[in-house]
Amino acid sequence: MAAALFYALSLICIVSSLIMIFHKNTMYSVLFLLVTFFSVAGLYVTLNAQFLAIVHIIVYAGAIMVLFLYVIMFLNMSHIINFQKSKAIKIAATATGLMFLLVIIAALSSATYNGNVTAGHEIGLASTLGHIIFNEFLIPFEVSSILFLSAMVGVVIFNKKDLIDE
Amino acid sequence: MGVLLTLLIPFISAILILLAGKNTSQKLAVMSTAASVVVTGILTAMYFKDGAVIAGVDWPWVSSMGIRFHLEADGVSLLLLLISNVVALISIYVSLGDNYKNVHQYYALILMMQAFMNGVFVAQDLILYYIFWELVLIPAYFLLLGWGRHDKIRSVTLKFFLYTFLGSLLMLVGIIWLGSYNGTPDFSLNAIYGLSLTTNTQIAVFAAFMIAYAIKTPFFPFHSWMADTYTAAPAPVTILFSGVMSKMALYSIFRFVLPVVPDAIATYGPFVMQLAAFSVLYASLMALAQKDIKRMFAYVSMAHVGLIVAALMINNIEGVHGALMFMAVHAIVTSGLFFTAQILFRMKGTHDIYSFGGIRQYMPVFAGLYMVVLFASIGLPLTNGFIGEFMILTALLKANTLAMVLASISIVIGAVYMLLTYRKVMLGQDNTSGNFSDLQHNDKFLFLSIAFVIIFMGIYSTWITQLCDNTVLNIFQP
Amino acid sequence: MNETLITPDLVMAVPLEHYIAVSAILFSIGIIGVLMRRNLIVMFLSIELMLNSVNLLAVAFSIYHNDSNAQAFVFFIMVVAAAEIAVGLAMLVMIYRNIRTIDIDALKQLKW
Amino acid sequence: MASFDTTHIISLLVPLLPLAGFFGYFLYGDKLSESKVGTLASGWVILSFLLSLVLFGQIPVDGAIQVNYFNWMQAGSFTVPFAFQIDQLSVIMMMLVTGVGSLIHIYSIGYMHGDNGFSRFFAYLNLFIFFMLLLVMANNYVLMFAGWEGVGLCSYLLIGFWYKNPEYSAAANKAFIVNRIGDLFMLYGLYMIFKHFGTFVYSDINGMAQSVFNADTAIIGIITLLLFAGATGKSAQIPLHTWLPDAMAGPTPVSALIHAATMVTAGIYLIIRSNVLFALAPLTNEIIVIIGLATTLVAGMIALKQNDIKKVLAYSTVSQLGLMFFALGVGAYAAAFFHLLTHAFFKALLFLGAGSVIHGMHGEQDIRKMGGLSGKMKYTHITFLIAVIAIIALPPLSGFFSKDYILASVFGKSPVLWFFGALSGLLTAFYMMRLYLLVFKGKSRMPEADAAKIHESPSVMLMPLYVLAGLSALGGFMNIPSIFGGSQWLENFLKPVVSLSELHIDHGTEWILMGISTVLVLGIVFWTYNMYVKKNDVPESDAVLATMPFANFLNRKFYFDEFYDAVFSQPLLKFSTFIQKWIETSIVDKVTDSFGMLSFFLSGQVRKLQNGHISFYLFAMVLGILGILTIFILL
Repeated sequence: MAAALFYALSLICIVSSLIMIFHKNTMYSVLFLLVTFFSVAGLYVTLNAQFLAIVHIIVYAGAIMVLFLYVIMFLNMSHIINFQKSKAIKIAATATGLMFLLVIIAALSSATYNGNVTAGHEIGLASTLGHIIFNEFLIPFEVSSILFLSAMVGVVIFNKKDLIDE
Repeated sequence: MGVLLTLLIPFISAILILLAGKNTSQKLAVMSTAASVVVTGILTAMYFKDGAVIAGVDWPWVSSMGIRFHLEADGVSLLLLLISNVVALISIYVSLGDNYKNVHQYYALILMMQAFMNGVFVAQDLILYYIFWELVLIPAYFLLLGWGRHDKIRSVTLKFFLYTFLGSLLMLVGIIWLGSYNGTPDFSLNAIYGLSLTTNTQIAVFAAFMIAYAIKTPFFPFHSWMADTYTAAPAPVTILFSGVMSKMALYSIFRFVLPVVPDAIATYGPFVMQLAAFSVLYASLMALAQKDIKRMFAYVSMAHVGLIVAALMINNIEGVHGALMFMAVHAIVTSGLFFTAQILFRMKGTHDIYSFGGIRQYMPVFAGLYMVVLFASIGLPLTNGFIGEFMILTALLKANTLAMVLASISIVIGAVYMLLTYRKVMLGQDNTSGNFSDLQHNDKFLFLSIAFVIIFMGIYSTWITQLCDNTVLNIFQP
Repeated sequence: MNETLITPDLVMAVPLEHYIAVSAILFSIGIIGVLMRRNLIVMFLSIELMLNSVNLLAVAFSIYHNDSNAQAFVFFIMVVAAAEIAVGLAMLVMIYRNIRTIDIDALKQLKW
Repeated sequence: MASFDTTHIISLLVPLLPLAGFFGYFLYGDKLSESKVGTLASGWVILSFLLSLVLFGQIPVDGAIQVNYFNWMQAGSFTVPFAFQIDQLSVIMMMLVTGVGSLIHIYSIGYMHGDNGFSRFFAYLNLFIFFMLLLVMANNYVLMFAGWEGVGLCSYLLIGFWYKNPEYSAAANKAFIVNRIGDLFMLYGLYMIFKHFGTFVYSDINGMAQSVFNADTAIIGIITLLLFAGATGKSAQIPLHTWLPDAMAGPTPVSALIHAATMVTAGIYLIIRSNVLFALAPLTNEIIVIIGLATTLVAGMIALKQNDIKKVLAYSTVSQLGLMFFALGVGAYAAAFFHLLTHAFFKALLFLGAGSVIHGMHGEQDIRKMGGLSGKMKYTHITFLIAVIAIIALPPLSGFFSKDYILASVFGKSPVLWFFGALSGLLTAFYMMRLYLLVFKGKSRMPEADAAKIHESPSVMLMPLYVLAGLSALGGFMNIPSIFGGSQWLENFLKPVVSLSELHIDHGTEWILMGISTVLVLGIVFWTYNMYVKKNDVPESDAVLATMPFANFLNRKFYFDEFYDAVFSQPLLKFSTFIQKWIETSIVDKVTDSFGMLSFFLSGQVRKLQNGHISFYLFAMVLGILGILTIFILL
C-alpha cells in the first residue's frame, strides 16, 4: 500500500514536471509545477516527514507559486509564449539532461551506504525538528530571517520606479 | 652604508620631488644626481685607496627562502655605479633644456629608475637583484608612456614592456633553479658561485639567462623592441635606456653568467659570440638605412652593445676588460649621440636627417662637439671609442676569427653612415630656416664635459682597468 | 494526532534507491527545462524543481539514516529558495521593464 | 715609470707644441688678428722643428731613444704603452714633417689670407702635425695607428675645409672612408700581431720575428700583407687610390702638406718601419712590387689626360708613391726612403707653386686656360721649374739621385722591372712637362681682362718656395751614390733601422742605365716642347692624346670610381635598405610581433566563448559539471 502510494506519487510528480517544462503556456507550467509540489509533499509524508511536508506546501504552493502567478499577471503573460529554442538545442538539452541522469545514477549506484539503518519514528515530527532548529541551528535560523529581510529590501529597491529612472 | 646611499639618495629625492611639486623639481633633480655622482666618486676613491670591497648592508629579509637584503660594491659594481649615476646626471641635464608636462613626475620617475638601476649593480642576492631588475621597468614604462613621442606610443610601450618582461621571467626560472639547487634555498651570490652544476644544468641556466639578457641588451634577433622604444622615448630617457639599462644586462652577463656556467659558455659561448658579432654587422647595416637620426643612433648603440656581448663571451681576462671598458665608453658616447639628436630635434622638431643641412655655419661649437662624439662612436684613436673597440677586437681575434671579422666590418660601415649623416645634417648650404642659435649655458657645458671625458678616457683609460682588475681576477682565478 | 499514522514498515517498504532515482529524474528534468526553454519564468520553475529534488533526497537520507539534521537543512534550503525566488522574480520584472521581453536569448549584453 | 729627464720632456714637447696650437685655437682663434694667429700657429711648428733638431743631435749612433710615459691600454697580458721611439728613421721623418710643415704654415698665412676659416685652418694644420708626429714617433703599432687615423681625420677635416660646398665634403667623406677600408686591414694586421707576438712594440716584435717565422711561416706573410693593405689606403695605391685626386678639393697648402709630402708617405714609413717583418715575407714583397708598379703606371697614364693643375699633381703623387712601393717591394728600403724625402721636397714645392698660380689667377685651376705665366709670375715660375726638373729626374737635382737609386736597385733584381720603372719615369716626364709648358710657356689663353689681374704672390708665400726649391735642388746630396764618389750618408745613417740593400750593381751598368734614362727624359722634354710650345695650338693638339688607344679609358681614370660605385657603394646602400625593408620589418619584427599577434588571436578565440548568451553559459556550466562528475566516476 505504502509502496503503491510512493510509486503513484512519483509518477504524478515526474509526469507533471515533464508537462511543466514542455508546456507552451507559462500559466500551465506553473500550475503543473504546483502539482509536482503537492506530490513531493506527498512523498515527504510517505517518508514520515510531516512537518516538512506542511512547510513545503505553505512555502512553495502558498508563497512561491503565488509570487509566480503574480508576476505572470503583472507582466500580463497568460497567453501562449511562442519563442522556442531550435530543435537542435532542444535535443541537445534533452541529451544533456539524460546524460546527467545517467552519470548521477552511475555515481550513486557505485556508492555504498548503510541501508540497514532503522528509520527513526519521530525525526520528521514538528517537535523534533523544533528542538533541533531552536537548539542546534538557532543562529542560522535567525540569520535566515535577516536573509528574508534583506531579500525584501532588495526586491523593493529593485522595483522602485523612480530609482530606476534617476 | 655608502652603497645604500647610492640607492637612497635618488629614491628619497624622487619622493621629495613628487611632494614638492613642479617648481623646485629641476633643482632637486640636479642636486640629487650630482650628490649620487659625488657619493659614487667617494666610494671609488675609497676602493682605490684600500683595495677592499665596499661593504654595504646585509640584512635578513625572507629568511625561510634564504633571501637577504645584501648590497655590496666591488670594482666592477663601482664602475657600473659610476656609469649609472653619471648617465643619470647627463640625462637630467639634457632634460633641463626641454619643457615637459608634469615635470615633477617626470623627474621623480627618472630618479626612481636611477635608484633601481643602482640597486641592480650592487645587489648580492639573486632575488634582490631580480626585484631591482624588474622594478626598473616600472618607471621606464611610465616615462615611455607618459612622455614618449610616437603616434602609436601605447603599442610601442606595450611591446617594450612585455618583451623585456617576458624575457626576464625565464631568468627568474633560472634564478630559482640555481637558488634551490642544493635543496635548501640560498640565493646569495657566494652560494651561487659555490655551486657545482652539471653540464646540462649549466646549459639550461645559460639559455634562461641569456635570453633575458639578449632581449635587454639587445642583440640580433631579439632587438625589435629597441628601435621604436629608443626613438619614441624622450631623449633623456633614451640616454638612460641605452646608457644604463642595456648595461644592466651586460653587467649581469659578467656577474651571473660567466662565473656560474663556464662549461655552457665553453660549448655555446662561441655561438652567442658569433650571433652578437653578426648583430654588430646587422645593426650597422640597419643604421646605414635609417632616415631618422635618433633611430640611426639607436642602431649604432645596438652595434656597440653587440660588440660588448661578443667580448664577454670570450670569457678571458682581456675580453672581459675590453667589455667593461667599452661599457663605460658606450655609456658616454651614446649619451652624446642622443644628446646630439635632441639638440637637432629642438631646432626643427624632427629627427629626419633630410630636413637638416648647413647647420655648421650657424653652430660651430655644436658642430665641433658633434664631431668629437661622432668620431668616438666610430672608434677614432685618442677617443675612448677606440680603446674599447681595439681591446675587444684584439681579444676577439684570438678567440674567434669569424666573430672578429663580422664585428669589425662595422668599423668601415660606421664611418660611412656617420660621415654621410654628418655631411647631410651639418655641412653644405642651409636648406631651410630654423632656430639656429649655438649651444648655450647648460647644453654647452654638458656637451663640453662629454667631449672632455671622451678624449680623457681615450688617452688615460687604464684607471678603469685597474678599478675592475681585482674583480675580474677573482672570477678567472678563484 | 496518532504517532503511528505512518508506520516504519511503511517507510521501509520502498528502498532508498528508489527515492534516489526519483530525485535524480526530477533533477534531470529540471536541467532539461533550464537548458531548453527560453522563457525566464519556466527556467525559474525548473530551478525550483531541482531544489525540490535535492530536498527530497535529503529528507529520504535523513529518514533512512535516522538523522534529523538533514531535515533542518531542508528547512533552510526552503528559506533560501524563497528568498532567491523573491529576488529573482524582482529581477525578472525589471528585465522585462527594460527590454520588454522575458526571452533569455534577448539578453546578450552579458559580456565585456 | 721612468724618471723624466730632458729627453723625455723634449720628445713629449715635439708633438705637444702643435697640439697646443690646436687647442689654442679655441682660446684665441676668434680674438686675434689673422697675422697673429698665423704667426702663432707657425711658431708652434717651428719650435717643434727646432726641438726635433735637438733630438737629431741626441740620437746615439747605434740605437734609439726610448721614452716611456704611461700605459695607454692595459688588461691582463695585453699592454699598449704610450711611448716614443726616436731613432734614425723617425727623427728624419720628424724633421721632414715639422720642417715642411712649418714652411707650409708660413705659406698658408699668405694663401689663406681673408678666408673666413683662417684660424680654423691653422688649428687643423697644427692638429695634423701633432698626429703625424705621433705616427712617426710611436714606439708601437697601436700608437702609430692612433697617429695614422688621426692624420686621416685631419685630412678629412681639411679636404672638407670649405664645408659649404657639398662636393668638397663628399670628397672628404670619400677620403676618410677609403682610408678606413685600408685601416680595417691594418687593424687586422695589428690584431694578428698581438695574437702571435703578444706585444705591439717595434723592438720586441723585431726581436721575435725570426722565431715566429720559424713557428709558422705563413703568419708573417699574412701580417705583412694586412699591413700593406693598410698602407695602400693611406698611400693611395691601387686599388684604394681613388680618394687622393678627389682630395684636391682641400686648400692647396693642404694638398702640399698632407697629400704630397707627409701623410701619404705614411704607408712607406710603415713598411720601412716593419722591414724586419717584410724581409721575411717574399710573397708580400712580390705583391708590393706588382701593386707599386701598377699604381705608378696607371696613375702616370691617367695624369696624361688631366687638365686640372692639382689633379695632375695628385696623380703624379700617386705615381711617385707607387714607385716608392715598387722600391720597397724589391727590398730597396733606403732608396724608397730617399725618394720619399726628395719627393716631399719637390712635390710640396710643386703644389705650393700650383697654389701660387691658383692664387695669382684667382682660383682658376684649368691648365687649358693658362699659359705664358712665366713672365707674370717670375719667382713662382723659377721655383716651379726647379721642381719639375727634379721630378723628371734630370741631374743634378734631387729627384735624379733618388730615382736613379731606385732604378739601380731594381735593375739588380730584374731588368724587366727596371724597364717598367723607367717607363714610369718617362710618363712622369711627359705629364710634368705638359703641365709646366701649358701653364708657364706658350701664349696666354685667357681673356685679357683676367690676364691683367694676374699677380705674383706675396713674399710670405714665396719664401717657403725658395726654401723648398733649395731643398729640391740640393736634397739629393744627402745620399750621393758611390758612383759619384759619395758617401751615401742617408743610407748609412739609417743602418740601425734598415739593413743595407744588397742589390748593388757594378758601376759600368749603372752609368749606362743612368745615361739611357736621362737621354730618354730629355727626348720627352723636347717632344713635349715641340708639341705644346712650338705649335701654339694647345689644347687642340691634345687630340694626339685623344686618338691614342684607350683614350677614353684614361679620361675616365680607368673607370675606378664608376666601378667602386657600382660594385661597392651602391650595393652597400641598397643592401642596407633591403635588410631594413625585408629582414628587419618583414622577418625580425614580424616574428616578434607574431608572438603578440598569436596571443591576441588566441584570446580572441577564447573571448568568443564569452558571448553573452546566458543559455550558452548554462550549457557550459552543465557540461562542465558533467565532465567533472564523469572524471570522478572514472577515477
